[in-house]
Amino acid sequence: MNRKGELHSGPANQRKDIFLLTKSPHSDRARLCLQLIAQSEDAVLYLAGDGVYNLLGESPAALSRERIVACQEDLQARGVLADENATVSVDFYELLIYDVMSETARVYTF
Amino acid sequence: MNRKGELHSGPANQRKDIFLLTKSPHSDRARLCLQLIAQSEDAVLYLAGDGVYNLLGESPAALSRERIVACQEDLQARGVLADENATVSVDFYELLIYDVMSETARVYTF
Amino acid sequence: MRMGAITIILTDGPYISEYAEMAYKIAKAALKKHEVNIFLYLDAVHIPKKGQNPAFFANAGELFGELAALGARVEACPRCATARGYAPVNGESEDYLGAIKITSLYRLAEMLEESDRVVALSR
Amino acid sequence: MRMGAITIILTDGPYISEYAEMAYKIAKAALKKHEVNIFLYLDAVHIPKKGQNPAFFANAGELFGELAALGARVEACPRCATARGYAPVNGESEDYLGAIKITSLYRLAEMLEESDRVVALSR
Amino acid sequence: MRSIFYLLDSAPYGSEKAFGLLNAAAVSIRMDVAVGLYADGVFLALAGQDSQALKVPNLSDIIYAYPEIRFLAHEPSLAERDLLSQSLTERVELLDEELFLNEVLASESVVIL
Amino acid sequence: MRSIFYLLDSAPYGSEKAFGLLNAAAVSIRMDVAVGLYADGVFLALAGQDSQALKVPNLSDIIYAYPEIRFLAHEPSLAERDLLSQSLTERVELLDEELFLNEVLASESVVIL
Repeated sequence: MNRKGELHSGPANQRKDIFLLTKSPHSDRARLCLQLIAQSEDAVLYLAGDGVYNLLGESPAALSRERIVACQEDLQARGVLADENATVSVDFYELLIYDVMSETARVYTF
Repeated sequence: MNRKGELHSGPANQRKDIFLLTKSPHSDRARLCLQLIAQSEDAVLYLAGDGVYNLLGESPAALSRERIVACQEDLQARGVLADENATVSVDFYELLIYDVMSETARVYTF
Repeated sequence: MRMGAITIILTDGPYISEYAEMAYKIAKAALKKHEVNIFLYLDAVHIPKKGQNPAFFANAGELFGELAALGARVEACPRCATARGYAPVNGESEDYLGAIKITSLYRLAEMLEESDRVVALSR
Repeated sequence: MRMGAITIILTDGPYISEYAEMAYKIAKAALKKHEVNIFLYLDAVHIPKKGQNPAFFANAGELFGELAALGARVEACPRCATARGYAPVNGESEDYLGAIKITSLYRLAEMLEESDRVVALSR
Repeated sequence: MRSIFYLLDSAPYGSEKAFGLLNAAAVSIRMDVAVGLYADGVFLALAGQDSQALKVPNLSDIIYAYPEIRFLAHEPSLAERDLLSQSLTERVELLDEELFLNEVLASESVVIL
Repeated sequence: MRSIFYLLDSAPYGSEKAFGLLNAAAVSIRMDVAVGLYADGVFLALAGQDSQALKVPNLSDIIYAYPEIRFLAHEPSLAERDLLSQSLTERVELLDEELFLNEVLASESVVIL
């Protein structure tokens, strides 16, 4: 258990920014989300709902495959293939909550 | 009363296109609306709700002042001045209905 | 006698957007001379709910009750209404203000076929 | 004992968007280890309405009833609820599923102050 | 009305709009019915949709169920969204800007949900 | 949470979002509260709003009623909407892209309604 006795601890207390994006690429919110990711030093992008459309075409953010997590049922419903851009998860919400609640995390929802 | 005995008659049976725009200028719908106006041979633009924001800056469509009608209470609430771009009406909905129901009119709502 | 018919389609609930109120203003103006049909679709099936009491906005339920009293036909989609907790019994919901019926999506098509103009207001 | 708290804010009603269902999935995952608060704001006050019966989607009322039974605190904004026809009597509406309270907008601020994380889902 | 153009400008699944619009189009087939996909509405044209795991209706299937309805997609919207290199539903006809606008103006009524 | 950033990206009056967001900000002033105007949210910064004839609350008045809240506007959004040549509410501070993004990331939590 960590000092606060509350949340999972992250690596070396460095702040981690979790971005949950549920909007399609041409929206103002997706644009803002990607700009914030570009400013962040430690970003992870979770794509759910219409957010998975951001995987069409070029990779939505300059993030490695491990740092982009996409929700499998949302991809399948929409006919979007994640290819090499993202980690596809059936336990999307478990992973999201684990990351979001880790001690050094902040979460931004778009 | 006209032949159909139903609606007001328009000038010389030429089709008139009535556009009711309630969206702000950066929306997809406003863009489509203005593109359709550009294609129309006889267009009148009615601006209500957030549509009145289209009067900020340059005139939203290549239409004369008489062909753009803006809703007064919507302008006032939002702090938008219509200046020379539009006809401002307190009887906006009466005018709209008169135009929409005239015999040769079509109506497009965005 | 009213001449010419207009159909208004709504998809937003009350208060969240200004479309219910805008539809009221359009319908009110149209009713002076024309037939008015209003089809409540998707979230707009919340508009006729009883007991609305907004502190800052006009009461949408009352506005649409007034339109019905003035002769507008106001009908709601049964799939949308049933999903949202307004199950119809003989075309009526006990949660609805009177005069507003829950009919059928086919009625939307009929309204459109029989109308001279259609105005759809949505976010 | 649950450690760490998350607050979820919703503004959409059920079915019209997938946010009610997404919030359910987030809350369900969070409840395994954490405290969960859910504040229903604007159109989201329709979510706890009784009698929902969607033919094609998961029943949002039941999903949120389940969350409350699992220990989530689900509270609704009184201004939004009263406007939309859910007037509270002692913090409850007869139109609401049990366990979901109509409290105060100040409770939103308290939830935020007391939470470690906040997730707002809206169109 | 003898003809109606339903315009969809929001993505499927994220909201009920697409489902609602397709249902409205389906009951309207005594008129000439077109469904125009514009802006985010063009995502409906993606092939391979399988909504079983999400537990919502498959909107692609509805498209195939109504041969009476013309499905038209606005090509610039598809291009902006990198969709021209993706597999698309065969039922959807691609129209360039001008042809799309002409179809809208040719219809007796337009409904955007 | 000790600080909260409410982001408004929709225009006032057309929807209840702006009113709801301002009310939420108003009850949150025991924390550090900022309201960020972004995209269509920047229309809230226009001076001279008078909503009496529309019979809805004047959102400009709410801005002035809560000196504890910082109001920040995203300058590129204002520029895109031709608002920089208009009279704007004095309560609103204009921030360029970078400063605006920094403010978002500096806040402990972000709420978009």
